[in-house]
Amino acid sequence: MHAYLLSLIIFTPLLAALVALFIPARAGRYFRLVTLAASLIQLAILIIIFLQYQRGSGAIQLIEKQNWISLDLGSWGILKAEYFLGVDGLSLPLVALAVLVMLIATVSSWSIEKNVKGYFILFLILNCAIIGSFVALDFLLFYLFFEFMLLPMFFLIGIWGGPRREYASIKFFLYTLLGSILILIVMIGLYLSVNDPASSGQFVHSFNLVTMSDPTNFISFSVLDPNNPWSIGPLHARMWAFLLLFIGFGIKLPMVPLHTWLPDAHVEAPTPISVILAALLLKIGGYGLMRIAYPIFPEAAINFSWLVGLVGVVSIIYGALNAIASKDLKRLIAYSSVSHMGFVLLGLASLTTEGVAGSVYQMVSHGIISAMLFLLAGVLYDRTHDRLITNYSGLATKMKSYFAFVLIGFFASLGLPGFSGFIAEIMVFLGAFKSALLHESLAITATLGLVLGAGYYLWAIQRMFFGPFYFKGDATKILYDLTSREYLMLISLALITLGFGIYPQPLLDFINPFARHFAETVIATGQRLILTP
Amino acid sequence: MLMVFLLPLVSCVISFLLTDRYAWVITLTAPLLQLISMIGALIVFFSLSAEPYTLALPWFHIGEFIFSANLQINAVSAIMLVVVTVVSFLVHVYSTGYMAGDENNRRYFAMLGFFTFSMLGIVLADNLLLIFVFWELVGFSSYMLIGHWNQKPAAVNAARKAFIFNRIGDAGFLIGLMIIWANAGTFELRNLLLQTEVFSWQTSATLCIFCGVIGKSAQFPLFTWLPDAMEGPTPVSALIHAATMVAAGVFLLSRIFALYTPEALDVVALIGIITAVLSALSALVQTDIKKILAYSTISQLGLMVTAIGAGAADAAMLHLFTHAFFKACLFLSAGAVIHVLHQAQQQTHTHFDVQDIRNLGGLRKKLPATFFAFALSGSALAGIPFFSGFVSKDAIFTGLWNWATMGTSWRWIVVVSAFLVSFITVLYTFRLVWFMFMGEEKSTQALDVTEAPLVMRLPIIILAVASLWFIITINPVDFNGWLFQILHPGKYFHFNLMAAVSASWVLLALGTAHRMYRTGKNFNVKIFQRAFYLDFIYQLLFEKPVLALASFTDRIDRHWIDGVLHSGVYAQVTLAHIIGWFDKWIIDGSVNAVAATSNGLGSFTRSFQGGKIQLYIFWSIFGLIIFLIWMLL
Amino acid sequence: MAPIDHFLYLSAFLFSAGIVVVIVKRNAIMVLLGIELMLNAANLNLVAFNILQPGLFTGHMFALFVIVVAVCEAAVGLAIVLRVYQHYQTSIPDEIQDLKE
Amino acid sequence: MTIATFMFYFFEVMAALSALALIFVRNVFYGALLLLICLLSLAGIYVLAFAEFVAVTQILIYAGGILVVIIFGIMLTTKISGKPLVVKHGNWLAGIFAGISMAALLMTFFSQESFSVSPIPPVSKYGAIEQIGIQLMTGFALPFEVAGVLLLITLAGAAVIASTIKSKKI
Repeated sequence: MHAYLLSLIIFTPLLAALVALFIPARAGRYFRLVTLAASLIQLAILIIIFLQYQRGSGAIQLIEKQNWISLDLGSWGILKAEYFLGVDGLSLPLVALAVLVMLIATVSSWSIEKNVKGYFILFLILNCAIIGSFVALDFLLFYLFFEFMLLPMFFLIGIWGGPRREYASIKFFLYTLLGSILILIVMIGLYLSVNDPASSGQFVHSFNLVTMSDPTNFISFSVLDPNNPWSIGPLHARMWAFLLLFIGFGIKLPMVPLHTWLPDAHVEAPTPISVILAALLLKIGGYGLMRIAYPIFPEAAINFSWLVGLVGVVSIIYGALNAIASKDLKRLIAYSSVSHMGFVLLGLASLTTEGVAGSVYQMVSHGIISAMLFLLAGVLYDRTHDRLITNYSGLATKMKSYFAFVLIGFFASLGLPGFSGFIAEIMVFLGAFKSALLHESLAITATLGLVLGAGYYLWAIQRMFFGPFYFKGDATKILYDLTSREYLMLISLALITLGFGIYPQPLLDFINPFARHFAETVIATGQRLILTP
Repeated sequence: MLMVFLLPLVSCVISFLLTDRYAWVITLTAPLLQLISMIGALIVFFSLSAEPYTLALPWFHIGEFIFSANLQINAVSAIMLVVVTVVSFLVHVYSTGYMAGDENNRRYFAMLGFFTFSMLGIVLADNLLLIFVFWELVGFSSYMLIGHWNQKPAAVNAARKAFIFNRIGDAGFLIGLMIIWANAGTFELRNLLLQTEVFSWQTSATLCIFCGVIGKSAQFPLFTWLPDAMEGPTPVSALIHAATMVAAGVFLLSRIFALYTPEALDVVALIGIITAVLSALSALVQTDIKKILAYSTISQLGLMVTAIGAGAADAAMLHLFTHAFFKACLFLSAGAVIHVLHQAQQQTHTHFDVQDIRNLGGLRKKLPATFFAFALSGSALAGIPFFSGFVSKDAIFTGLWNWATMGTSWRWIVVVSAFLVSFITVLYTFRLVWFMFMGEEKSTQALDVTEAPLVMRLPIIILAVASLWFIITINPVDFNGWLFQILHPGKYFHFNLMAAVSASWVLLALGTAHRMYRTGKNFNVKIFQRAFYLDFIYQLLFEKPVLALASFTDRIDRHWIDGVLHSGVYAQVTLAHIIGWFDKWIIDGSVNAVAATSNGLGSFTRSFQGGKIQLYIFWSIFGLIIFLIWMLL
Repeated sequence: MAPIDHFLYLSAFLFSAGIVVVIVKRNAIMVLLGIELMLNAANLNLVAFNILQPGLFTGHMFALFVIVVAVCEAAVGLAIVLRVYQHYQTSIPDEIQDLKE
Repeated sequence: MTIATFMFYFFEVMAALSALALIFVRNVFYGALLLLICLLSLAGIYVLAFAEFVAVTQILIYAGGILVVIIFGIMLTTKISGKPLVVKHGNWLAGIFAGISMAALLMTFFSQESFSVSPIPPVSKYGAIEQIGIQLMTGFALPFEVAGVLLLITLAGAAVIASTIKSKKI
């Protein structure tokens, strides 16, 4: 039974999509129920996975490995791709996050009215692809899921989005496509360079990420072989490959200056999709860096950690500054996402246990908090179809429990202690400052982000919630307080972020072994590769 | 001990969970829980042993690094515990009267409880990170409480300003934490304080932490948030912005005093004295009751910080202790005055600013109890003999004197400035008392003013009594009393001359003040009133550039990055159009030409082709022949 | 025994004649006749080449099958012609232009 | 010149002439008769080429079967129209061109190749017809069956097509 848990959790939504396909489009209500059922089943499977998972070890667990593609190309060797799944301390929290956020997003999709069938089928496919890319350990499989995610997202924004949805969705598509192409280039390079150690005689070109992470598996004098003496331009091919991956995943993350798709996509996407976009899609970028770029090119990672750290800090501050300037609530939250994902980069660049653990923690925590923030923005948008901050004033008196949740959300996001964001940020800061790879000034500059974060959130609160009540938009819209459905979603997210903020140990139990193993391996392997040119 | 710590949180949670209908329950539960907490704190205080008591609590660990949530009680924290719980209890009681009828009572008491909880957290935590956690949390509750009346734009602005200024300080604190983590590898205060050797960057680490103190304790150059914070409810000002939170900085300094290197201490002392002088001068010319009190708080905090910088941490703690009580009393009685005047105003529908001292006067007849309390605590603030303030200030001066005699000449400037501050303190305190209670009634003549209700009067009286000398020492001229013994066991250097000098200095100041205000003189120096234009400078130097930068980055995003993207896309689209044109006219054209040709050819061949089977056969055979010929060749 | 070339030349001639008939004659039945002629030319070739391999009868076999196919073709063809004739009252292929376009 | 050679040339000329005449003749009925002559001469040539069975089949089926069917067809169409079928000629140029070039090409091919008789003489205890029978039942069983099916289908098809159901238009 437990051997197929991961497959089950990936393909449950796909199965549900299949079921949904056969329900006539008139029966709108049932699509939600099917989607909800799929999410609940996933939750149940997730609990079983947690029970099966051994916390102490940093190794990959619950492995599923099947031959998928095995193509004999004669003198080119054998193309081998596997159906290789597994979870470790990095992916399991993210899978859990994904299942949770998907559940929330399903509940939040309750109010979708337009073309329900198409929406939920795309939604389920998206669900499948996201979870799949978190557990896939074969590059080709990962890439497949990664690309698979793009299309439903494109349509979900492009069809169910706001007024400028076409622009936003095309922008999103172009950006991510660019990233995908860069990743594809590296993937092909790796495919040409890696040999399965189990092969005898003939080269077996494998997409296995674990195989790729071991520099001894590279074929001598192949493009990405660490020992080959050639360089492309000023840098070794491996450095280029790392940079390509960094940009490719960085677009997803998003990092400045490749982030401008995010505000538009967020602003235009319907609420549940914004939630998924912020809470899960951005994490794939960070996940990709940790799963692919860093372990495979450790020496490049060490070499470029200054760049990664710098981009992280720039993202933190630049995102925060932009958030100050934005007049649209969703845009503000989107830029705050940019700012917060900068911490992921900074922590990752430090390559210390604290930093990496902080990065992973930040991904999970930002997933929860940003989901909450977008739900909050969605609440207001549902009422009035107006997101301009300046159009509101004094909402605190009108919508009391909404205000309470906004306070929780905003303060959680600006890193108030007691919420999960604080733990993550402090760990990132400690790691980044301590790291021998990064200059201290990076971490010190990054603290500015905290001040600015307080600035834009408090300013937004002040403008929207305090003062005398008025609403400048459409006067026919009624601003009523939270409905019980919204209440349920928000309170569960608030409790989770509070719980992880006050007592982070349960989550850290999973992350710790991974972070430690990751930091040590990358540093050790990288330094070995640097020393033996 | 844990009970003391957690009860305020319970109060907060109860307040948060109750619905509006049961809001009145809170006014009972909240003070009651605080009372229990206070009694617990007193028990802890009196059962204090020489060895610090530690409660080990696990928190989390990353890799091999363990972060514990240990709580510790030692002499300093026990005193702080008492201060916090007592003042908090009294303020809770007072608030039930002051905030009666406020629709957001629930939130108010929740935040008050939460504040007390987090303040106790700072006091008890034995881990720098944990202190930082609570440090931020008090900032949050302060934000919420200052902005309690969130309809008032000024209050909201002040709240934001307070939080952001605190955040700036906290960023410094965070950097300090990072330095300590990177170089000492632990946040456990037990380990940190015990280690003897200096770790690298220690001076900068401690200075960075001092940044946090500057933010929280409103030191130069970040002190302007505190006067603005007076927009919050007065009990809050008493609790947070006079007695406890702002004193947390001083507490923290004395808690980690052992970490400070001499160079760092010099900086601390300098900042402290600058703050003290500047804010004392500002206090002299303010017209708002609460702002005067706020500036006086800053000034007193500056003195405490100076004392710590001078190495007299115990004296600073002593002053903190006394200051907490008399300043809370001052605020509460000022609050009482404001409260009753407000109510009187509402009855008669007159309107004037009740907080402006120029509108007040002669209230001693109408509000005798309040006047009594205000006078007592004011005397303590001014440092008149037989009041607690005199004793603790004496301790500070002694400490400063010792420090100055040991070091270089510039230290004497500090000492002289401290005396100057003490002089000005007397002036503005007396000014406040004079304008409010003495002389003729001005705008208040027509008002029917009665004393505040008992729940408000009682705390004021208790606090007023607590500002007499005996709560810290038996001998009114020797600060070396029982409280100081706890802080500093053993014989302490003390010379009576200092007490005498200090006493006569204060009396001289009193005389000056009396002469000055009897003639109705008033200071009106613009630069003091505007607090040296610091706010203006901040606006010019930070707020505006940040906003400009923000709109600049926004422009970068929209115009440059998106612009590049758009121009890329436009280029592509244009290219596509060109290709489209090319397609249409060149390629399609040629195809069309071919088509036209073949059309001509077709219509030619049509004559012998369309539908005629035999011609099909002919053409196929013709093709076959051609093929065969080609084969043949 | 005449050389095999004779057979081949004859068959070439017959085939060409068949082609001419098929193309030139404006009557469906005549076209059929031309086709028969061409089939016979092919048959002749088969038979002729079988001379080259005494003892084997593959050529004969093919010839036989070709005859069978020719029978079929003739039967169906004639049936069609009759039918078309009934329908269009003509058996001139050029006048039957429904195949066009 | 042996009698066999003479016969061969005779049949050859007959076939060629009748084919040539077929090109020029205008009456369909005559055309059918000319084709009959041609087929019969070919049967003669088959006999001379040691293909007795094929020759017999040729006479039986072609001369006796197909041509009879064709003549029936001609007569039927004539009966419908009521006048003898006189064929017009069209596409003279195309026809002649195709025919001549085709003939020229084929003849060129044949002249370039030289075919020689396999040296091994036929050694068989069976006669040629027996051989064919055995072959048909063994090696060519499947084509034989297929041919049978084809014939059956043709029979049915021709009957269906030719049947005169007036209401149905093709």
